[in-house]
Amino acid sequence: MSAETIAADHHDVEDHHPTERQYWVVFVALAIITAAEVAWAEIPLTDDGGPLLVLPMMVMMIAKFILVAGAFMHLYFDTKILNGKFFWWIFGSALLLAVIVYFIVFATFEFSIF
Amino acid sequence: MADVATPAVDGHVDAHHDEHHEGHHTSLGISNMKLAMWLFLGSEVLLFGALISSYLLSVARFNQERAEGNPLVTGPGTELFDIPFTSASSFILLMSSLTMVLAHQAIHHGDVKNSRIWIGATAALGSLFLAGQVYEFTVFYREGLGFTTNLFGSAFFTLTGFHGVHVTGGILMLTSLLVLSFQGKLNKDRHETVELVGLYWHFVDIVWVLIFTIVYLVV
Amino acid sequence: MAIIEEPLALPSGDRPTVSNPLGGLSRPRGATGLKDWLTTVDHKKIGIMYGAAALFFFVIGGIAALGIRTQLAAPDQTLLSGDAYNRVFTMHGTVMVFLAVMPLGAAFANYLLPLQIGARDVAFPRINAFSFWVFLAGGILLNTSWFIGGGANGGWFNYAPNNGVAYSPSTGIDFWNIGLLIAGIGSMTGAVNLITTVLNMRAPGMSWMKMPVFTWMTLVTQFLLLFAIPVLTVAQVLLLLDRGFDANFFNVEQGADPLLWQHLFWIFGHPEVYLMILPAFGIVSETIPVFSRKPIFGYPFMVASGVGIGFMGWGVWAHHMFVSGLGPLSVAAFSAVTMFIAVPTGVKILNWLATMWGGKLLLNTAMLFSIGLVTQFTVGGLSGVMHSVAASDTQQTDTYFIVAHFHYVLFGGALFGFMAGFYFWWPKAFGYKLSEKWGKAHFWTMVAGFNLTFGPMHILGLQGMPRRMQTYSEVQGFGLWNMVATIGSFILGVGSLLILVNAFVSYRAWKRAGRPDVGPDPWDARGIEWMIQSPAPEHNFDVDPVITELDDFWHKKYAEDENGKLVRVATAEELAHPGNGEGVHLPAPSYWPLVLSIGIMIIGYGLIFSLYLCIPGAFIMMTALYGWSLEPADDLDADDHHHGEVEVAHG
Amino acid sequence: MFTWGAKFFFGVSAVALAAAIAYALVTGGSPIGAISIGYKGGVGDHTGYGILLAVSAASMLMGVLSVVVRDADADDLALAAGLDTVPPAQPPRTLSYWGPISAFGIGCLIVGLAVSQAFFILGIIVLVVTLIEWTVLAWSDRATGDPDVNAVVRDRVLGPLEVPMLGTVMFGVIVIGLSRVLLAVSKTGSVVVGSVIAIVIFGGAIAMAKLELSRRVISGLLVAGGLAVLGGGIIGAAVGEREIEHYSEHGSDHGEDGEHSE
Amino acid sequence: MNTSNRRNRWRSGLLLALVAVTAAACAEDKPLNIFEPQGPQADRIHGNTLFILWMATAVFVATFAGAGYIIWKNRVSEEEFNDGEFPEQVHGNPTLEWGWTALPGLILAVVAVVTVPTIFALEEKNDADELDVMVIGQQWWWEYRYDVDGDGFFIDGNGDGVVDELDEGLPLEFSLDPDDVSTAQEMVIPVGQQVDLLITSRDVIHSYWIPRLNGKRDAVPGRIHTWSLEADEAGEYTGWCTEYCGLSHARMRMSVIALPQNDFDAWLANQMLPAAQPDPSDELAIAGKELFGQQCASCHVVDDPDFSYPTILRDSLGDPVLDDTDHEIPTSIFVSPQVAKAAPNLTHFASRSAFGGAIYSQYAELDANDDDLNELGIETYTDLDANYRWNTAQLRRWIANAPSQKDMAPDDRRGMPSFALSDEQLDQLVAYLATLD
Ligand code: HEA
Ligand code: HEA
Ligand code: HEC
Ligand code: CUA
Ligand SMILES: [Cu+2]
Repeated sequence: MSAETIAADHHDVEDHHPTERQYWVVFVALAIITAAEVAWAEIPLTDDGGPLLVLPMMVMMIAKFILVAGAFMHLYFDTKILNGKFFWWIFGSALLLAVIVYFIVFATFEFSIF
Repeated sequence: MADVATPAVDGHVDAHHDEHHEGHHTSLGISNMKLAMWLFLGSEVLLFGALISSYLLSVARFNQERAEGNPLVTGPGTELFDIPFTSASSFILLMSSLTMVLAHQAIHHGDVKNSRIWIGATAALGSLFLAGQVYEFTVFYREGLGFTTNLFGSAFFTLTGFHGVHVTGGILMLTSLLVLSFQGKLNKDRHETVELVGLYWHFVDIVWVLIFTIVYLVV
Repeated sequence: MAIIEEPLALPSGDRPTVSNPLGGLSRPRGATGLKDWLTTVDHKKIGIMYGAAALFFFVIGGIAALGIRTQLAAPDQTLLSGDAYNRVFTMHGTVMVFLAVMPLGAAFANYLLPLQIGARDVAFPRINAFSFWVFLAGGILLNTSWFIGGGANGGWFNYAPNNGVAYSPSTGIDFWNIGLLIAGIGSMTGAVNLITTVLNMRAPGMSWMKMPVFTWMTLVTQFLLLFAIPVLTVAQVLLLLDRGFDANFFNVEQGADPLLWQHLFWIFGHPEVYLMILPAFGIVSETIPVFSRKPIFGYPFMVASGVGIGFMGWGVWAHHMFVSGLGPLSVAAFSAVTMFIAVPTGVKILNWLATMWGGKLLLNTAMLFSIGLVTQFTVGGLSGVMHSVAASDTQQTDTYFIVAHFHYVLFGGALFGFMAGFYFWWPKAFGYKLSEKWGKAHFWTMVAGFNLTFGPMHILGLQGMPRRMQTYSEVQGFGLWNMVATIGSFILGVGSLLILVNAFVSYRAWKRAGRPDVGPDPWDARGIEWMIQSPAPEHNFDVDPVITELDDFWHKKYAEDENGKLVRVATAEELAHPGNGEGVHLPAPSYWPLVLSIGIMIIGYGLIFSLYLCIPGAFIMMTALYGWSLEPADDLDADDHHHGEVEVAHG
Repeated sequence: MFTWGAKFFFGVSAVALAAAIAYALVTGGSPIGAISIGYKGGVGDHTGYGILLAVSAASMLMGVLSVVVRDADADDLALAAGLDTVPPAQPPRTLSYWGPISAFGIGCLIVGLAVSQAFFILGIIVLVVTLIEWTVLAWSDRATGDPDVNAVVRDRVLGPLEVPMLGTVMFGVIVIGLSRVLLAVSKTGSVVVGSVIAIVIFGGAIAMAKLELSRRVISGLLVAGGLAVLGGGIIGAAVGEREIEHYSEHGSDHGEDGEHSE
Repeated sequence: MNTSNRRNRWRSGLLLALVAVTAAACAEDKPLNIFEPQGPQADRIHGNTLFILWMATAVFVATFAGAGYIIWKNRVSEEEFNDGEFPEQVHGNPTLEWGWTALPGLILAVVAVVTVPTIFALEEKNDADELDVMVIGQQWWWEYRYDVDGDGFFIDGNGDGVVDELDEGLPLEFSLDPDDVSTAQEMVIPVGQQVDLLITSRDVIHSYWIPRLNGKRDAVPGRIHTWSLEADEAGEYTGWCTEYCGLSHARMRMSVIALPQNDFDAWLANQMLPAAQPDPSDELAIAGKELFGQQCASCHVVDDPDFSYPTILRDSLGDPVLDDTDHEIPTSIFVSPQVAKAAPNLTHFASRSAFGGAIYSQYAELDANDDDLNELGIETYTDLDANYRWNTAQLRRWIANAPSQKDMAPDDRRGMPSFALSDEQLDQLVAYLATLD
């Protein structure tokens, strides 16, 4: 490309990824949440489904989701603000779109997971 | 299938490109490949959203039909799930996400040897997960749930099968990374290639996080 | 093929002498003729191929349409049997939507995006070529069903469970399903590619709000594709599994709900209709200012309304299901949301009118077609709003009133817009202008034929004529207007052909005249694509243009004097890049996109006829994928001078 | 134009096609099925038919390739290179072990005909691989006068085929092997075994990464791991699957017969 | 015979009603026209349509007038265009633009406010004691079921001892009540009464549409949709299936005949009777009956003790049973003719005015697609019978080779096969069918 565009500068700004320690912490958190999920699903209290089963499960699932996306996929630790934000924007809008659209579908079926 | 392979394909290509042209000028200051990967993942969100929704609706209808006593609806339903085993395999996939970031971390710091180890570990854990899926499918089949048995069978095998195909694609990418690495082409400068495969891998993991909770634990 | 990755370094120390031990298998380079077209990765050539393929499919779809119209010209006709009719209208709708209008959008997007944002090419040139080839593979596969599957017969939205083997045992639906699945791969990769291009490869200084409206609309379109295609893909995969592998997704006896298909299809389908119209909106937003000699009125509103349409387009799909039994609550909600889509669309219409207001309108063909869009689309839009009134729609749906609506928006909107685009950018692509005389004839026959064909369908619809009817009886009283529509459709057919005639005639005249140069800027236009030579040189811009304004080129040509009056400060020729590609390094052509598409196509046939065929298909596909991945984007062998950077200052 | 190599390949392709059709007929397919690739009518034994067809297709591809490449035609090479002459092809430097391998393949084929289909298929696979590898090798050995270049040329032609195929095979072996193990043990056992394998992989990776193990140790570990998977798989397959109880509809309250689910 | 009296009574009633309508709507020649509503539901929709139609027209006129004016006023010649002068370079006017964002928004808000109540109004159910009709679409004709014994449309199909929603969810062949009246092609309803419909399908999606009485509602297999019809006046109202349903979608039509209450009651009473027996002296018909038993009764139900229809699927307790012999059947075809999937119930075939998906009239020279019974200028039913009764030629063509009359796929079990019948046999069958009124 032309001379003026070659600015190989973005390498030094980029990617202050989390430390290995932080990854481990996230991993342990994920492990704990998964265990909690399984436990919650198996205890007698939640046997017949209902909000008592579903709501906490959803919270835990979303937490895991955010942890993986945020930490492992570098959506939060990226110090390069634009970078992380921008990807959140793409991914988040897809996610939001999917959630809304498919929830509406369920609604028209009078569908309930409870 | 093309979807699956392209990132790896161009991951390599782009890295090559970078080498000869230094930093590409990009308007957002982020690499094209990374942007494209995120866009692709955005599209995948809708794909899996539709699959999970279809699954949920199908299972709801299946359960209702059973409750109604439709004599045409036979074969087992969600009671087949073996939660302890699936918990274990979910956990395996989570582990592989950790090894994946560690691989990126290593290559980012220029540690080629460790990056190979972690990539290999990720691929191995992925394969183990898939072996678990083969196991699970076989058991279900033996227990009387075929792909065509009933609505639940079709929906379940399709959803988890789609995910399995994605995992397979990821493993192929990881293997390609290993090959590149042994050819000496995977070094610090190309850490982004690893990052891209990682993004894909974590995404597949995330999908499993959803499937595990929604399909196995909740519904 | 293209297996050379780097210049072979000879251990013996010599310079590589036998440059090419791989013979015909080596990477294509500097090719000409057919091979060039087959292996090109140049976005302009790919754009042209998209356009040509789309026009070709348009003629196929058009011939089918004439079949429909002939059959319906009078009561109790027997030209087409019930079965044949069903196949013809299904293929007509499918071909027109997926293989004519959508690829026309892709054609303009491909050709123009890099030019409008000042880029050398799209972000991933080979993926771009792949998108085209795989689209073509899908299109060809779908159309071979005319010969070996009898044509698809499920209607273009192919409702379950009629699309299952039990009710549609012939392979027509498989062709529909797999053809569109394959074409969908192309749309998906194309969307990723073009979005990346727009987001990331804009020329220095081109901020969001300096992007041309067409670029914006294409961006929205590609986002719609990116998110809508996977939904269709899922629906089609479920259908594939049902038809080919006995799954139960739409098997009602197992409790499946056929409405699942409708939801999935229309969640895709409604964004789909907007992604057919938005590129056309973008095109006229470029032409109207040029031929009004005024900037676009309310650029921010234009952009925002386009984005708004894109967003709202996701919340209205169930307006195609008003009588499917969703329940009054859902119907009411979707009805209301649908209506309000008229708001952003109305903003666009009124802003175009405001652009023309007080301007100097040159009514040449491009402008006429643009005005055609503004007016004819409004008619279709208003009938759309009538459908959105759900209670009223229970009488309209599945009648010719709907058929009238969507032809007004699709033909009167999208196609008129594309025609405007053809006339406008033709000189940029081919180096000569299309004849105005033929152009006007083209426009007027088309407008007349169009309104004569589809106008009466409003009446027919209100008289209760259901759509997808192979025949009707005397007593229903549909005869008169059907006859009018049929006559209109033949006029429209002739009109549609005139663009081809025009291209041919104009080309001959130009050749006779010794191929005079139209110059970079034949219309005194506004966008930076007019800053380079016509036809656009392979490398686009000699140097990356630096953007300071919206309509940057215009602002380089004209400035305000002290009285605030516009005066010309430079001519286009002065500003134009000379087209000197010395030292510019371009991505090298490649066979792999084509080979990969062929592999996928073979797999497609395998899924229809015999899974064994998938084996060689997969074999070719894998080879292509790995060949591709081992092939660098740039052919360094071919590149002798890529280290020399160009230092051409602005003219 | 058509060199011996191309002719050879086209011949193989035709023979394989004929063999496929014959095989289909012998194993109970219908003539139309055999000719129309199963579009209408059966093709008898699917696997064998598919493999023979693939052989035919592959040789066809190779034939076309060698026509395009004009293999080893000195004049054409000279033409392509724009030289008056090219260095004369030299006798191959590499030692080729494809001869014995193809012998092994033929052996398998014969034994397979007599004993079991598995061997027959193995033989065919070996032969196909040999065919492709050997001919490309032979061709590349004569491509230029420079043996190292020739080696590179060979890799570049075969790389796109070898890498994915080998990858798939390796990956398939691992997945199938592991799943056999899981299937062989009890229900709880499968959880335990799965977890243990995971921990071994994970822990092994940590160990390799953190403890500065020597290359040799690492490769030793890897080989051991691979052998374990392979061995486990074979043992698992031999042991067979554990008893898995077939679902029955007894749980539901109407007494119709639930056995006939497909 | 008193049964034939009853039959006579409803038929003359029909005729009277038809004549009345003829007078009311003489100029009509577009039977499906949506602007001529003849029932309260259609009226509501009509109001809604007119409202939006005028709105749209107003916007249309305004936009076109504006566009026309602007173009006319501002157009210039090529020379003028290129004369180097420029119009004022207006870049926009946010106030104006917000204005024309808000204005359509307001207009549409009004439209929405008008529309939403209409949507809900259309879903209102009738009172419990009024008539409900079950409408079942199949390729390519409509079946109507009347719950004459008052025990609902369903039986205990799953054998759990109660008839509840669970049974309604079952595939129709397990749960439809075989004792209900089943008729085809034309639905008969009482005038001035809101009739609620339960619409469903046995195979693919169809859509039920009688434009003069109400909008459409899809017939979706596996779902039962509610919808309603009410005719202000007696008469015949025609309609078409409006969801593409495969091969013969274009020939799947239907009509509704609204009768005064008394006549309706008589009609229903007649429908409840078993099939009429041919007169012993009518040898042709007797032979026809025999032939019918051999050739036709495998698909067509005629409620006559001489024909036996196996009540498979049910054991002595009424539980559905799938035994080894029939468990392959259910995948896509009917199981029990009583809940007819295969073919129209012909018990009272001769009491209908159209057949074959209501594309053929049973009356000679009339067209089933028209509501032309309304236009018939005849005074008595004897007239009708004498002059128009029996479109014999068409019926013969149909029985001999139905697929030649209407696109069908009998090989895929969709439609009626063609038979090799002699002319004599055809005469016999027609004679027999004529007795079934
Ligand atoms: C390019 C494609 C395109 C576009 C742009 C649109 C635009 C719109 N469409 Fe259309 N539509 C189709 C293509 C398109 N449609 C197709 C193909 C089908 C049929 C599919 C099938 O069944 O086969 C269909 C069917 C369809 C239906 C389903 C009908 C049925 O089957 O029952 C509905 C229902 O609401 C609808 C509504 C609308 C609306 C409200 C708009 C709006 O976006 C229109 C907005 C525009 C205007 C309103 C005009 C300009 C505005 C002003 C001048 C401002 C002032 C206006 C007011 C105050 C009203 N469309
Ligand atoms: C972008 C999309 C598009 C376009 C451009 C068109 C263009 C045309 N369409 Fe259609 N149409 C659809 C999309 C489109 N259509 C869709 C989605 C459906 C619904 C399908 C379904 O229900 O599933 C449909 C359905 C449809 C029907 C309803 C069928 C039915 O429901 O039974 C009819 C009926 O008249 C029709 C007519 C036409 C006509 C006359 C043209 C004309 O404009 C075509 C003009 C073009 C030509 C004529 C070709 C050019 C020239 C030649 C071929 C040379 C030969 C000509 C001469 C010698 C005169 N179309
Ligand atoms: C395989 C099943 C089958 C057999 C056997 C069969 N029919 Fe039919 N018949 C049908 C179907 C299905 C229809 C409805 C076709 C349509 O309208 O689309 C029909 C329609 C009819 C109709 C028109 C009924 C109406 O209300 O529209 C008549 C009359 C008729 N059949 C008579 C006969 C006679 C007489 C015979 C024997 C010679 C016969 N059928 C044998 C399936 C059958
Ligand atoms: Cu039934 Cu259309
Ligand atoms: Cu829509």
